[in-house]
Amino acid sequence: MKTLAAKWGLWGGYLAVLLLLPQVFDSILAISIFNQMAIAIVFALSYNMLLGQGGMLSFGHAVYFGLGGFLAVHVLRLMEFEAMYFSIALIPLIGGLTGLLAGIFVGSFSTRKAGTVFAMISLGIGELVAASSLIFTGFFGGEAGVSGDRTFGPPLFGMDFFSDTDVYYLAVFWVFVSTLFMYLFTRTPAGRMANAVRDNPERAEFIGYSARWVRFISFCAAGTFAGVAGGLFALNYEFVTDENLNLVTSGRVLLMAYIGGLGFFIGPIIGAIILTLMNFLLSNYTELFLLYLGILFVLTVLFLPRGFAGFIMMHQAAWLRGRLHGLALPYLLTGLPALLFILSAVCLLELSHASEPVLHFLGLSLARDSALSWAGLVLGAGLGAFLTARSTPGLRRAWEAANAPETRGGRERAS
Amino acid sequence: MSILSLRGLRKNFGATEIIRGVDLGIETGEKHAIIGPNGAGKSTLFHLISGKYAPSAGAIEFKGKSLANLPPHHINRLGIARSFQVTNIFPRLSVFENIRCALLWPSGYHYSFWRLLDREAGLNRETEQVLEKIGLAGRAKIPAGEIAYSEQRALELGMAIAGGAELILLDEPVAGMSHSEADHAVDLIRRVTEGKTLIMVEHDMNIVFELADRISVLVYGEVIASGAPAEIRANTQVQEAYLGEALSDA
Amino acid sequence: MPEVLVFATLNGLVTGLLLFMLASGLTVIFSMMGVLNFAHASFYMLGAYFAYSISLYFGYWTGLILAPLIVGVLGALVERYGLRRVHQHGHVAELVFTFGLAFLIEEAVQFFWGQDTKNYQTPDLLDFPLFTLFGQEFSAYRGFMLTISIGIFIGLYQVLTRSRVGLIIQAAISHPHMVANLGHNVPLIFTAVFGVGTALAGLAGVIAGPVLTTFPGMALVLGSIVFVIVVIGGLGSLPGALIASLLIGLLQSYAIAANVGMPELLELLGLEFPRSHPLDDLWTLNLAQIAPVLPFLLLVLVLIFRPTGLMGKREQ
Amino acid sequence: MVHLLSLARACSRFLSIFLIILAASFSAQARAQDSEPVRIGFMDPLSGPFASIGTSGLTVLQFAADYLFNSRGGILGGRMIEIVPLDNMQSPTETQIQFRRAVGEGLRIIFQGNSSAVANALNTAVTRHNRRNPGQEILQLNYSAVDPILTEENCSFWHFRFDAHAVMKLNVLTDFIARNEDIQRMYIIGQDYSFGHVVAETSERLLREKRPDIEIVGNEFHPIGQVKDFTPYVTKIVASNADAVITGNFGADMVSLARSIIDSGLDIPIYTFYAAYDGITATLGADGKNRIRLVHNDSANPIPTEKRKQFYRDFKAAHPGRDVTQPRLAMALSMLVQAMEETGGTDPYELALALEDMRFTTLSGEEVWMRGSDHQIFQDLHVSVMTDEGIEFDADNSGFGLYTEHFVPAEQTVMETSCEMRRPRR
Repeated sequence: MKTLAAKWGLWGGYLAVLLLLPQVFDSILAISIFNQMAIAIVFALSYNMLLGQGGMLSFGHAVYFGLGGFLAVHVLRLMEFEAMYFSIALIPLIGGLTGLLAGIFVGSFSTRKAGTVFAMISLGIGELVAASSLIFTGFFGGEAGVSGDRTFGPPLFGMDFFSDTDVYYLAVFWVFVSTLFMYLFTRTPAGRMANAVRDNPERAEFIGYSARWVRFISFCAAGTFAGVAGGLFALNYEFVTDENLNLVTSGRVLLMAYIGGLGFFIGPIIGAIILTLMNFLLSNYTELFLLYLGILFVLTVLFLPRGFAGFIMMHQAAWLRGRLHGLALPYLLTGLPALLFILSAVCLLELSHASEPVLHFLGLSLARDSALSWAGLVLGAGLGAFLTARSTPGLRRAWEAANAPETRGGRERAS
Repeated sequence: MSILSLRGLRKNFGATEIIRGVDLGIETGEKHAIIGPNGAGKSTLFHLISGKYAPSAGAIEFKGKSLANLPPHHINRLGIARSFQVTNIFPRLSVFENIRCALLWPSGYHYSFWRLLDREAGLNRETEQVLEKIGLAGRAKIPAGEIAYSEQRALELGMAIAGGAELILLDEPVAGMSHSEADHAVDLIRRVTEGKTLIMVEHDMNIVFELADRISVLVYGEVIASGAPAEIRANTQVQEAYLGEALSDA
Repeated sequence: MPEVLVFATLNGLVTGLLLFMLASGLTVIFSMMGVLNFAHASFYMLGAYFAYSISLYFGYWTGLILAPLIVGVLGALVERYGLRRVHQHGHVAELVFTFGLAFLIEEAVQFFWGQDTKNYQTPDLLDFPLFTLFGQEFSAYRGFMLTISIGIFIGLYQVLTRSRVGLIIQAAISHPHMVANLGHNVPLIFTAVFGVGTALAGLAGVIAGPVLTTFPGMALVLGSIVFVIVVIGGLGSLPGALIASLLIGLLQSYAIAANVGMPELLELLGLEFPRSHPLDDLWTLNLAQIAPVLPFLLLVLVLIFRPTGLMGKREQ
Repeated sequence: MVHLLSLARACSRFLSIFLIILAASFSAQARAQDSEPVRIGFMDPLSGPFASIGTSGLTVLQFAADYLFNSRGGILGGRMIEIVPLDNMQSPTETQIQFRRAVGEGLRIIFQGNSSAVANALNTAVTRHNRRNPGQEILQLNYSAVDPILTEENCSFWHFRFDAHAVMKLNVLTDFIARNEDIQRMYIIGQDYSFGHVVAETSERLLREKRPDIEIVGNEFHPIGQVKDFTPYVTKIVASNADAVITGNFGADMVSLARSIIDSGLDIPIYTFYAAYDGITATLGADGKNRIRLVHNDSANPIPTEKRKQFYRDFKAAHPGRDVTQPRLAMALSMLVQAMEETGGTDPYELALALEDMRFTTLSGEEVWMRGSDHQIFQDLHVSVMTDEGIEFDADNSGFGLYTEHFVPAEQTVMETSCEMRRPRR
């Protein structure tokens, strides 16, 4: 029963953190970030149902997010003009239903195959819908999008939704419920078979399951939750535009899920948090934000194929054996020079891009025309790279020592 | 009455005909082995029965029902399960999950997304029983891709028998095993297929003669002989075509 | 309007053959390595930018030679140190990697060259009208583009069908797993093919840059179209890629040239809809407006009804 | 189960680190809020495909703040102006995010210019915010978005436009075209979005009024930012025997269209709104000479006053690679500062009242008027030609620049408005 208690504790903790966040950070700014994160979490988790759990690489997942958002915002408009009476709390459900319907339609022909064929169909559908959204301005509002006001519904528990904080508490409800359902889905026959089909669709056929149906169910579920996220977006920003369903948004959710870690349920949550924070903390301090994001993404694909969650989980074995502490010093020895290298390199990039003669960055004042600041940065980068390279073998040894099998050992693998 | 009957079965890929008119009837409860030289079409025959390939001509009937043009999952649901020559499992799922997945459809769970697997005590007990049977109870939590090869073969077998199918097709169940492992596997096969109909493709003659009560010899897509082990051993045609060299090799 | 038809055909050919230069490299890479290189058009963009920078100092013709070489080397490095690394994690990881690379290259180009459009000019030698038809000039540079593209197609065809390397590559396309058994250094062939494929994309960039505008969005505009061509043409089929390229080039060109749309179609059918209908946007749609969408429509249809593509032999 | 627990622990550690970073960044911002400078937001694309327009605007605004005010002791008795960049990537969605950020950071005045879609989105967001948060209103100073709707049916007390709107500009442009007797056949082509549609409909309507004999031989939309090669469109222009082209295109679509027209040997004037600066002038080079014409405010050449010439020279000295692309940013900032000095503070409501019907003399010596009934500015409008003759201040350091061919004084640009402004009560 210990595991059951832990499980309740984990979910209870998740809910508590969600509810307590605005108590700790109560600035308008913080609430606005939390709302953004909440939307990103649901969206990224829904994407993981496709790629992480079901093995379907989609380049058009924003279609369901965007369509959900558009329907939701149209309902808001109907409420505003009193053509319809509806609860604000259920707006994300409108988004979800739209995502589900769109998922059923597209899924009916796109889930026949996984792999490249699926990826290409999703790309084609994504481009088609994005282009149509600019052509059919009646529904999509052209490049200006559609706007609706969330304050015309009946008040809910005394919340009139004038402030983003009200939206946050509503979002918490939906994020929690969506996370819970998406987690539980992975424990159902359909969810488990999605993993099986991802691993080996042929074998799944020979134990009685149609790979296509299994994919179709995951696809519809993913569309539904993407639509819920879209509905939340509509509520929070009161604006939905063609950008919400185009390739850029689809790419961003892929980035989130991948950087967070595809194979783990918690991965996309981590990815959504990291990317939202990065976007917020960095985008206004540097014009090179997207360049850094690109570098981070490519490096993640190259060196952390299982994302940040995978990186954390890599330490599970050492942790279980109580050897994690042995890694602390080597990590520090490699990490600090690496940090020096990264910071120097970033400063170099910023300096070469600077339009002002003096660049204020990371607390440093660097003169663009002074050889000294260039030399200092190059030296810093060189030193950092050198020390990192020097300490890597030590880290590797420490890693192997921490993960060395115990005396009993694993069985030999014959092949 | 035959549980499975093949009549005039043919399969060609482009101009090459691999199965050239096979007629075969398998009796309920029989342990049937198909032997033959490499490239005789043994695996293709399995693929035709299990629905991976569609026949070019001829009929396949299972308990009187035609299997023509049915997709693999339909055929499986009728009660035909199979294993593969090359290990074919779900590598990232645990050993336990692999078996449980194989049990899902036959236990009536189908595509349900409202029932939680962890709560289904009966299903989990059944999974554990299968794991006990195939001797993998101790490896239940390990990802299937990471266990030893012979264990994967046992898992492959476990997935084939898990659903309680009436007809089981085993494609070279002991390929790549050492002698002791193979002996163990034969025991296992005998135990787990008790009371069921079994068709197997196998190269190792000792195992064939140990397990099978009837043998068919497939050469270049045709069945040249079919009968009890003793008959086959005595059949001169078989000896010429195949058995002689195989036996002398062994 | 015969003049519109003639020029629409010429324009379609120029665009189509340009697309083919990109698609040919992509299709060989895709067929051999199973990698749909999302960043292929980014190499095209790099070609244009490198050639622009070189042309500032050494003139257009040096850029024409050097830029594709630089791009090819870059491509080979990407294959060797990037793709090969992610290869072990499967095709999804590869696709995601090239997707990230496309994103990164676009940002890097903006970092090094800035966000403005670049003043990359056609060489003086080719700055004259080749011929004038119905009052419209067909510039010598466009003729040059046509010549180069056709030359590349013939050259590629010769190499693939006549030379030993070509035969190995063809074998690798149709039987990817067999070639390793023949004792050829497959990783080296992969790197070389990737390098040559990206160099071809770079060459396309060099010759397209001056007429199609050199700016950071130029890869995005072409990127997914090239994909579409490879899939529509069919896996492993160079002639398929050629046909699909011309098809898409001409289709888009004719769609713009043709003054037809829903209003004409409805008139033909004798139907009439009120102007304020909610679906008004649909009834007033014309072909030119949807021209850029047509390839994607075609892509989805082909994938649903003929997953092997027009000329492909293998399922993808 | 153990691994779930360990995961939870790892995550909580991970989260706490991020929360520390967050908290640090917030407290830093909270401190900044109490300090001296007057903080003004500048929201425009600073990254992404449209960044060059936004960054050049930001440079001009920052320079104007330093040059005109900060270097002369600041405003309101010694406070400095601090420009806070807000990067919206020219996307209405990102605009929503950045607007919340501006609110969170306590900014009360936001400059924004590029894309009417963004301006409309911001206008709606500002209006909503101000209705829901009385006492914390935000002022939107639009320096470049020209969709008439912003000062017509969607006009707002909190929005001021410091640029002539599209219909005003087209009115001047069509007057100019109407006087050219050589033009008999006009082709209109534009990007398929709201501004493109406004240009198409308005120019067709105005030309029909002013010169019924001009035949509109084509009125075409192309998808925005997706056309690889404009030659097929140019083929249609050639086939139509047009004498002139009107286009509202901007960015790469403008360059590609002009290039294709030039490459096809078609020698006809091209009337535009945005075909200069940010690399466009350099890219078109000699080919654009005497072909490209622009309608805009603020003459680029000749410049009437020494004061403004000096502003340009000093700007060029500080930013050799850039141009004063949006001189009206300096004008808008100066008018805002004048309103601040008049009211003695930075309260948006008071500022809005002070800006209404303000008359102001710009660096060029011309008097402009901010109409109180719809918050639309009126100033002289120019039609200029791209040339290298008589150019004192070129664009993109290319030797080419804009030279005024025709100008209309402010009072003649005044148009009726349908604005019914809802004024908040205090």
